[in-house]
Amino acid sequence: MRSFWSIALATLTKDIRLEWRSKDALNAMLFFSLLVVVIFVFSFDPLAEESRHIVGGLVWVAFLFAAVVALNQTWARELRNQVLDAYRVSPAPANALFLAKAIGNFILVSLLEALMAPLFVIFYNLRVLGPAWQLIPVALLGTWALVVNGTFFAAMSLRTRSRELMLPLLLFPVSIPAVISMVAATTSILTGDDPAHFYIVLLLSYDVVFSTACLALFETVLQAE
Amino acid sequence: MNSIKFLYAAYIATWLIHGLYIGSLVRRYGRLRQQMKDLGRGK
Amino acid sequence: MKRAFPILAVLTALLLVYAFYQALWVAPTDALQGEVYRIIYYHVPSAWTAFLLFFINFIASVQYLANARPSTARAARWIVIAIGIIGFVAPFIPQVKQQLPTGMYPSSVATTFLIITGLYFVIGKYFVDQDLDVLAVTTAEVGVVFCSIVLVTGPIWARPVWGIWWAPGDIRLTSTLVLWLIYVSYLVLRRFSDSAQTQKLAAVLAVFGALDVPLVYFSIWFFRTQHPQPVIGGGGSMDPRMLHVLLISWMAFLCFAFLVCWSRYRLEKLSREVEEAEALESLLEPAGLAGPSSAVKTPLSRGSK
Amino acid sequence: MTNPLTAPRGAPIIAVSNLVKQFGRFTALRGVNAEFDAGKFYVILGDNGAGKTTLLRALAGLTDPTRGEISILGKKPHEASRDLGYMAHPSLLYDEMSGMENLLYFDKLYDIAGNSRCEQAIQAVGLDAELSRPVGKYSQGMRQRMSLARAILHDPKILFLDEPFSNVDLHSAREMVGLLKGMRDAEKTILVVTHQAALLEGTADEFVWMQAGQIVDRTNHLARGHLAPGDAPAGEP
Repeated sequence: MRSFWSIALATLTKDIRLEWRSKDALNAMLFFSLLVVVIFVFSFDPLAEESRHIVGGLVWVAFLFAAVVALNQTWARELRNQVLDAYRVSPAPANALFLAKAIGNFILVSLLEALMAPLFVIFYNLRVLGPAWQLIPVALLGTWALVVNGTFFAAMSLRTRSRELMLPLLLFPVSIPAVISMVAATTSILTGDDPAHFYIVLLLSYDVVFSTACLALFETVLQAE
Repeated sequence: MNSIKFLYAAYIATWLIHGLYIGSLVRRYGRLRQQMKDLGRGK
Repeated sequence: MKRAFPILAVLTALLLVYAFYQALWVAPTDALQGEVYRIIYYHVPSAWTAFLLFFINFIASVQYLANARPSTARAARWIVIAIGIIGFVAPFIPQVKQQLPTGMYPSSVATTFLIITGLYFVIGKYFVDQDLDVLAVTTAEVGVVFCSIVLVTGPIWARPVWGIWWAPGDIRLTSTLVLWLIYVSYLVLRRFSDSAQTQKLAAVLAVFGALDVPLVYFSIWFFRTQHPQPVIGGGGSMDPRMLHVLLISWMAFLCFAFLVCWSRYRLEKLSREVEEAEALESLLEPAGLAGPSSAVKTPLSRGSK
Repeated sequence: MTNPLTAPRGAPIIAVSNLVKQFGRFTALRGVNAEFDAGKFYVILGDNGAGKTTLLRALAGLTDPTRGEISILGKKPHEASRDLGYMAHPSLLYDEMSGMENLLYFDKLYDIAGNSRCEQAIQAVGLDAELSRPVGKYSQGMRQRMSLARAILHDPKILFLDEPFSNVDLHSAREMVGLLKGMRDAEKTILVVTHQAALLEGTADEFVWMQAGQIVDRTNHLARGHLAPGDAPAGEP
């Protein structure tokens, strides 16, 4: 058990270090999310009165796009020089690798969101009418929901032809309840019309269910060559 | 009543979809039979 | 077995014609919706059939994954038994009984759980190893066909009755759409997989999809439904004659689905045998090499007729 | 010299029976049967596409065979992972990290903490542990040696090496051979897949000849004394 955590931690620090050394990818990703925001702003009139009602959806769809691009890169590093094989021949548990990757992606996607969210606020002149602090659990739980399944399905799509295309095809259908929950929660917090508790609980149960499933089944996916 | 058209449309659509699927099954069976023949010839 | 298929096909055709006649001429006209309501005799049975097929897909996938190791297979068996017992007993406990929605009887809930447990063991008895995977492909594909019919007939019904093709907040149609998307992505994965272990990957995805279903349902539930009350066990507003026709129609479609599944299952089995034979052929290709040729029997002897 | 097939020096440590691996219609292994004894140095030879790499990957537990059994120390390859060292044709290292950083990471996967073990491994392959250059900037020979250091990091009983000398200059290759010889003398079992078998003449205990997915011959010398029944002359350099 101790080795599980130390392996996960070692993998995570290794990934962060590598990400930091090849800052190009990180910078490109940041620029990409900036572009997504700008495209959205041009596509949906930010001055419209009812922008508060639609912006919850816009923000999460933008996050989803940025997340998919980021997630597609996760395993690319492990495929170069086939380093993944070095992990697979070792006695290290597959879950530890998965957990480290998921946490790494969570940090990366959160970073992108932290860049994008203020831009949305500025462009759409947002003012929160509901309890604003609730946006934090919604953002954290929602991001984890996207990232945990995203990391899993990105590993699964390694075993397919045209893997970059496969990730959204696998991820989006399963993510629909999570997307509905985070959009609805964000909208109800922004407008202050309804309480968002139900959706936060739903997101939490989504996270718990799929984190468990991912950790339990990742070995099958990793070893399926 | 105009809505009767919708009723017909729904029933026709149902059998159209079933028909298409069964057609695809028949086509796949045909292709399989061809493959089996090739297999016998290859030897 | 060979002769059973045409006999069953004739019976199914008769049953479908009978159900068609019942649906169009015998069932009474709905007071509010008029004749167009008769779409439900195709829409609802297709939905039930699709759900049943997806459920079988889930069971087959779980069993396929669990059977990888004896220990997990045993664990899965005990978990299923536990679920069956809890589901059978719990509805009769007064506190739980009160929680049940109106029109849902404890006995029917208990029976459902019994059937679910039974299904797991029946499938486990008659399908082993790769056959479980064949069953999973079959039910997913045929399920998607029936699900497509639900999604096509639903809006055709909604247009004249509600005045709109699609109500985004409608829980049942929308969750059916999500279900359809999940199983289409399942079929896409099977098609695109490069792995020698496609079956395992597909089974994993099937489990994910099944876990998603209750979450989909609850997430849309909060949007408030525009759909009429559930047809069975929901308020009991339905004319018993209508229910009668609905059940006849469901029987007919179940038989039809069974036939289609049977053909699809045989097709999959045959094509796997052909693949295996082709693989063996390539195994034996370079003549002169001392190989396992003498020990190899072509598996096609059964399927070639 | 005695025939190793009749008079094994050690007990069989790896047993392969009827191993078949197919990728769709392509057959990589068509019924491999072999035993490999403890403490011996084997060289696997054969043309491209003879199934050498696939055999090695199956032995390392990286690819599941279509049919057949593999037993390593009486266990399945996965369960024996602590006793296996695997070196592939690609380096299996992160290009952006230095050799030491790489090894420190892989160290954790085997649950053996400590810089000293990594330093030992790096010194064993004749590199400098202080080298801070990222592996991506190494020369090919250095990278191969670092890759070997990764494979021997956890001091495995059995080593599977896939093309360890490819793109390595003759001098470095000779050094690596010397290193492997030392490990064989330390009772390790070594299986090497290579095209440069001449380097290992005199070092290896046995040459295993593969052709079209089967083992066709096993000899003590690089020159094949006899041909297997029904076998065409090998196109090996």
